[in-house]
Amino acid sequence: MMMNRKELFGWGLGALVVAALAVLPLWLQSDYVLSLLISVLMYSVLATAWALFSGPTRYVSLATVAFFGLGAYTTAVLSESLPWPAVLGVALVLGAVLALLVGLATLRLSGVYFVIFSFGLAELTKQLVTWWEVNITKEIGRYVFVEITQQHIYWQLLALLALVLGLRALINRTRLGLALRVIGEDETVAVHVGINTTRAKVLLFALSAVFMTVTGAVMAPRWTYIDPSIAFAPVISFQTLIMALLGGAGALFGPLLGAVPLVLLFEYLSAHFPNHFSILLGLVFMVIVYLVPRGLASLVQRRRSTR
Amino acid sequence: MNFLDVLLAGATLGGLYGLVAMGLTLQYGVARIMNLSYGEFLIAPAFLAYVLVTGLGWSPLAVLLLALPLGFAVQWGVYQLLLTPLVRRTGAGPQLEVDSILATFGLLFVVQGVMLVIFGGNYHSYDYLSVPVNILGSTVAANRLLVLVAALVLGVGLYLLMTRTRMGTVVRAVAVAPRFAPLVGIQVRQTAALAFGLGGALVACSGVLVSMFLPFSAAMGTLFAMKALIVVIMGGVGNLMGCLVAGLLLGFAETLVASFVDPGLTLAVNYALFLVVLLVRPTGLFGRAAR
Amino acid sequence: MLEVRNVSVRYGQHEALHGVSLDVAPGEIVVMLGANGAGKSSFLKALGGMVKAEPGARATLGGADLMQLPAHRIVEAGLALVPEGRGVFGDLTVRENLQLGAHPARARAGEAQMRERVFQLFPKLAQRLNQAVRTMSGGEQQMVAVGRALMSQPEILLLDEPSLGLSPLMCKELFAALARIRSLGVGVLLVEQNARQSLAIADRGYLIETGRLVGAGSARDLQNDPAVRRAYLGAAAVH
Amino acid sequence: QEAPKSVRIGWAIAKTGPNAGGTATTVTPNYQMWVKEINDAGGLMLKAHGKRVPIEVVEYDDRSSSEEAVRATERLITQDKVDFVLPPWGTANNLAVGPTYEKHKYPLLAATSVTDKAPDLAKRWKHAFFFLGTGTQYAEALVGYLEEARKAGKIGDRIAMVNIADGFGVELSNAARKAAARHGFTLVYDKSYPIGTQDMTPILNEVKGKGADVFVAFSYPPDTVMITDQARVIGFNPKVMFTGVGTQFPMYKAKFGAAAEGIMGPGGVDFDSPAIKDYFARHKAFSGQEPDRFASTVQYAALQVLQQSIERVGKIDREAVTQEIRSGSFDTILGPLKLENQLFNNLWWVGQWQSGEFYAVAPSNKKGAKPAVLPKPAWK
Amino acid sequence: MSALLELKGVTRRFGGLVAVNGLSLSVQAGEVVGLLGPNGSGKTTAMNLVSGALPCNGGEIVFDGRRISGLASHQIARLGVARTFQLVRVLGGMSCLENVEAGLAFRPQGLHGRAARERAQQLLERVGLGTQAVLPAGELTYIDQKRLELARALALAPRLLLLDEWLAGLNPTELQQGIALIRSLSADGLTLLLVEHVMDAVHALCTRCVVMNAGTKIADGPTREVLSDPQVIRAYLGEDENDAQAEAAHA
Ligand SMILES: Nc1ncnc2c1ncn2[C@@H]1O[C@H](COP(=O)(O)OP(=O)(O)OP(=O)(O)O)[C@@H](O)[C@H]1O
Ligand SMILES: Nc1ncnc2c1ncn2[C@@H]1O[C@H](COP(=O)(O)OP(=O)(O)OP(=O)(O)O)[C@@H](O)[C@H]1O
Ligand SMILES: [Mg+2]
Ligand SMILES: [Mg+2]
Repeated sequence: MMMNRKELFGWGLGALVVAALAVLPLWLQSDYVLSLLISVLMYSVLATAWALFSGPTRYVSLATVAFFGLGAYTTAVLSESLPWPAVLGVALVLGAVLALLVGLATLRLSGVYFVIFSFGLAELTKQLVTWWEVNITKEIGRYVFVEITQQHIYWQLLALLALVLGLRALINRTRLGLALRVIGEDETVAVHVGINTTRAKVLLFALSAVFMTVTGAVMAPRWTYIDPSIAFAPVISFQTLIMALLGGAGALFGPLLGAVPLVLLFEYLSAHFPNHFSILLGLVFMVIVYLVPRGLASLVQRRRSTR
Repeated sequence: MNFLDVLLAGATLGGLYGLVAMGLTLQYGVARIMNLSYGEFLIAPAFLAYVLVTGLGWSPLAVLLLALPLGFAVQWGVYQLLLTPLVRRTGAGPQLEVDSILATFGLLFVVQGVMLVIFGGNYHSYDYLSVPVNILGSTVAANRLLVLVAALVLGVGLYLLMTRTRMGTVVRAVAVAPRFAPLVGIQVRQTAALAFGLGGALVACSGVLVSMFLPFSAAMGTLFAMKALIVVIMGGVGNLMGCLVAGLLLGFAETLVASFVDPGLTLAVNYALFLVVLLVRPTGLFGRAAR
Repeated sequence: MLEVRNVSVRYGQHEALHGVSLDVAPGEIVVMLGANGAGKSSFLKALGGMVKAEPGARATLGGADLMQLPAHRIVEAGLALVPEGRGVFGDLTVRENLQLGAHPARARAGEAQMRERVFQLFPKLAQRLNQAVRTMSGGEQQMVAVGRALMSQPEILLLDEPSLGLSPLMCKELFAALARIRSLGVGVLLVEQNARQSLAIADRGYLIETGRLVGAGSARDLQNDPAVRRAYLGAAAVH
Repeated sequence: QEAPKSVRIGWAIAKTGPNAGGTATTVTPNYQMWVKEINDAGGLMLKAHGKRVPIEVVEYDDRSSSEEAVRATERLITQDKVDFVLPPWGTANNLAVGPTYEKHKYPLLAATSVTDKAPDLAKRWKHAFFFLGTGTQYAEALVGYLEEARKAGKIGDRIAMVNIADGFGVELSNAARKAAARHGFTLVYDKSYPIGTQDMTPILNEVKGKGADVFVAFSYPPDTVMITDQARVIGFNPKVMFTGVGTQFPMYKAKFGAAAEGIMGPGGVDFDSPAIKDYFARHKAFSGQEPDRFASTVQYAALQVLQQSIERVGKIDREAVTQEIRSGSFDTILGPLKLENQLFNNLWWVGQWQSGEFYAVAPSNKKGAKPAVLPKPAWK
Repeated sequence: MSALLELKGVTRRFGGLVAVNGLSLSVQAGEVVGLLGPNGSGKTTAMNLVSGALPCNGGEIVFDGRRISGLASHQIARLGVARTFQLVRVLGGMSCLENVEAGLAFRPQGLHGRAARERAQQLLERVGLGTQAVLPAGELTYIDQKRLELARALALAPRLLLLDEWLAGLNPTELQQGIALIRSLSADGLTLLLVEHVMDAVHALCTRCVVMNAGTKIADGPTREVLSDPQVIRAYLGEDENDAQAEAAHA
């Protein structure tokens, strides 16, 4: 495939930014800023991975935390017995397998039915893990004591982000990207132009899920203690979705435009207005919805197109 | 444990699930607003009941009389003030789904935040009609029975209203094709606001009823909203009978599992049942085409 | 009497209709001819309240100015529209669609009678009362759309390509029915590509091109006008 | 060396989310009251500087999320540079922030976390202190008490037990299971139920049919209330009824009043102690609500430990303060308090509602313990 | 010579309604066959069965010697069967070019990138949309959307093209253009099965017609013969114009 100069420039710039971000913690002294960056990165990866599938196909998924939690649990169970890369590898495989199963099961669902199905699925996963821990292992919480520092987590998340963004950019250029957009517009048309919608959807769903799972695995060491309510907290799914939608799930950098400011906003509000956090957050949300109709990405695009 | 016990417990619990979901199915089914703040509007009337009952000595049934119109008015206002701009802007197209999710998500936080400021994060509970009622040798709490009765009456009544009357048909017409409804003289915005308000009245009603026997806190709204979503989708969007049937099914499943298998699996079985229903019927028990 | 003056419609930058004026009297069939994209549908939609006309437009019917009315009041004032693409309530049944057609207060009184008329016109509908309209064939849905509009007992009936998708037999029956509807004193404004058949039953006609009225006349004159024959009646008609 | 303008104390607790309920009952009022009392007295006495220095608070909302709790703690320590950090509510969150405290060598005074891992964790984390005991301690105390009752011929040897499928419930039921076996009791029912269960009737009906004299529920506040309520409705009245967190809450008292008579739960207070009476009065006056009768007193006592340690060291020297907490003896509302291996063991394990108050009944040999009412009287 | 498309006793039910009832027909390569019938007689359903949008309840469909009933739509499309829809379905949020590129990309030896763009432009020009290439498809008029749909179908380089009332709603001038376009497609060797109610078009295009009524085939043969079959006239075409008017006058 040929790349024109502009695209080459884009890739080059992207690589540069990633490199700059990668050396940041070496120079950065504050643990706190680092941990804030970790949060930013975590949601950036999750939202971008979410949009990888849901952006073009418009299937809104609330299953994010099912995969994220699966990853976290993989770490919790295996981190003492396997080397770290192997743990991530296992998480990746598990995520892919679960996603393939789910993807194949949900093919007939669309619209809000898919949304709530995916939510139910995450809750079911949580319930089953809970039951298993309570009745089989007889320990509900698990401790993760591994030698992974914050910096490692940061680098790993950054790598994931670079990967998922690069992958999304690549897919957009390929036939698969076109197929997904056609599916998003009209699935009947999609099959009649010869698109194997099942394969495209399941493939992308699995790809997106793999990123979520690995993110969960990478994040687990930050908490030491993991139980199903922590690892499978539905709020993670909702925040991911809100960030992607607010930023604009259709654009490559849309999810980032949602995730970065929102994580910072959460942080700012909970730090400065701990007792009125909810109210202010809600108001900010509503203001954004009313003033920025098509996601933050549209603002940037509009600016660009009027220039 | 005898079978009638299981049946009664399942029915009261299922009635609760169904009742809690009815308002949402109207709101989403007709006004096409995925109201994520739904649960907060269940908890707020519960607090109202708490204050009036423990503070002023009202009877919760009297609170109900106040909460119904109030719930209607509040949600009607929410639709008119907050949601119509979105409906206008998006022309009720697919973007409305996204915008309404975001806006009601914001509203959720605002309402919850206000309740937290006023009532704190504590659990609240009071005692009302917590007396045994004997039915063919099985006992059930009067307040829970009341919920079942309310669910049956409201569910069946509204279902008949929606399917057997002209007004019901009008409401459903707005639900299926808001763009074309004016062609037959239907005022879309008013009808949608009406349905939204009606949903508000229903959720207020369930909030007051729930406060009679479930301890609640300001943070608990989302739990109810999520449960309601499951029931709405399982029953088929916009279908009140679906709500009732799905609620009862979940209630029975939960009680059966708790009695005969393992109470630890109740919620797992509930979700599994929900997923299986969707896999077999992708638009819910009573649903028509997905949109 | 429907008197329309100076209707313009704009989609963003693009003005699709420029100051169109025309009249439809009770008991007459008026046909509107024009190439695709000429703005016929936009005109009907503006009258029916589905798109907003530019300021300055007027459309009086029985003393009311339709342009000042909110969309849902227009049908109450006596104007019914069968829009392009039918606009039926797909998830509702045939019965419910017809019932909704009679939703305006003006239509309540004679509802049962009107229903019988519609069934005479489209017997298929009587057989399929409980079928969801979404699951019907294209032509069947067209019948529902026309039937629903009739149910509101309009003074003026606007039809946007009602014969689209109807079989030749149904098409003939539809035009015959329109002739009968006219005899009830209803004014019919018809947008049709099937110029031959529509001019055959019409009283008058208008020609529209790129958003402007460019001609008008009695149906007979139009039928015989060579330019019209060439553009709208086609070579096939000249044998 | 110049005296600091203030002692900065930070906390990141759940003001929203699922943990907000527990936090609002047990944690927030105590933190706030403690600060207010100290500041009203002019501040903490720092001997090294020879003056009282007021407390300045930095507070965050962790939104009931471990990730937020960890980050907020990091922010308090590294950005706000607070002198001490007070932990969030609940076992899971205390464990989640543990490593951060340890890394920065800040003392962690965990007063709302119950875990059998506490002794191990205390070895791993030199700066962590566990005030609320281990699951085994509660279970042993309860079963030990039951054994006495059995010996006295008051109850049989059948126990029915349920627990919530969450940290607290699982820890305690695991411990109770072992304790029951050790003391020769039979568990005729032993099941867990998930968080969010909205009806306890099936479980209670089932348990009722098992003919157990003892019913133990390691439950959370909403289910504790539901279990009590529904047991009353179906007329299930075991000789011993023990319910979990929430039994000790003021809300429970308000709702059940006299009907609670004879119900047991973890915790309890010695109402004959003037210090406790005084604490209750102050708490009520300060926050408008009574404290809970389980972790609240311990929470407050832990704060007293911190206060006294700082004042004894006389300056902001965390290492010294930590050392003092580890080895000192303190005078608290619970009486003299001394930690052993970073653990506080001298707790009330079992309490019981008796004529409108939740008295401590076990350990029965501890000063201030009330004799338990057995069997539980009929429902009112 | 064997048929390119063959339906053998194909049946499709919706609940109690048998929409297509034991339908058998064949289309030879290069033919233009009209599928006619009253409204609701099952034509669109038959098209849906061929294109795989609906599964058959009975019978089998053979395309180019290969059984395609039971295959998924996308497989059938890739074998060389393209279609348009009675109610147009364009990808409203995408440009005309992208709509056609969607057709080009997923056929065997699909095109992507620059080659696809060029080919798409050619196809748009062929259906008369050359100047609207960059417009979002949702903004086209109904008729232009139909054209776009045809271009998208052609992009698949099909051997059999199914057109469902593609000529409906055209005025005579446009109709003539449309007929000419379809003729040229046929001349290029494309086989066509078209559902049409516009008799002028049927006369002009179809060498052979199949007429359905209530799900069954009632006539099959050369166009002129079929259209003068009394059964077809009674069910589908109606009596002569004057008779119809006379009837209306009576009523
Ligand atoms: N929603 C819309 N947005 C933008 N432009 C539109 C829209 N609807 C119609 N147009 C434009 O307005 C013009 C007139 O369209 P209209 O549908 O009224 O024509 P018409 O005469 O009914 O054509 P047809 O015979 O194709 O139905 C066309 O150029 C069309 O592209
Ligand atoms: N999904 C469905 N559910 C129920 N009935 C259906 C469904 N689809 C089609 N039908 C019925 O099957 C019959 C055949 O429909 P079909 O669309 O094939 O007709 P058609 O011949 O294409 O008619 P037209 O010329 O009006 O387009 C109709 O009576 C229709 O109502
Ligand atoms: Mg038109
Ligand atoms: Mg058809």
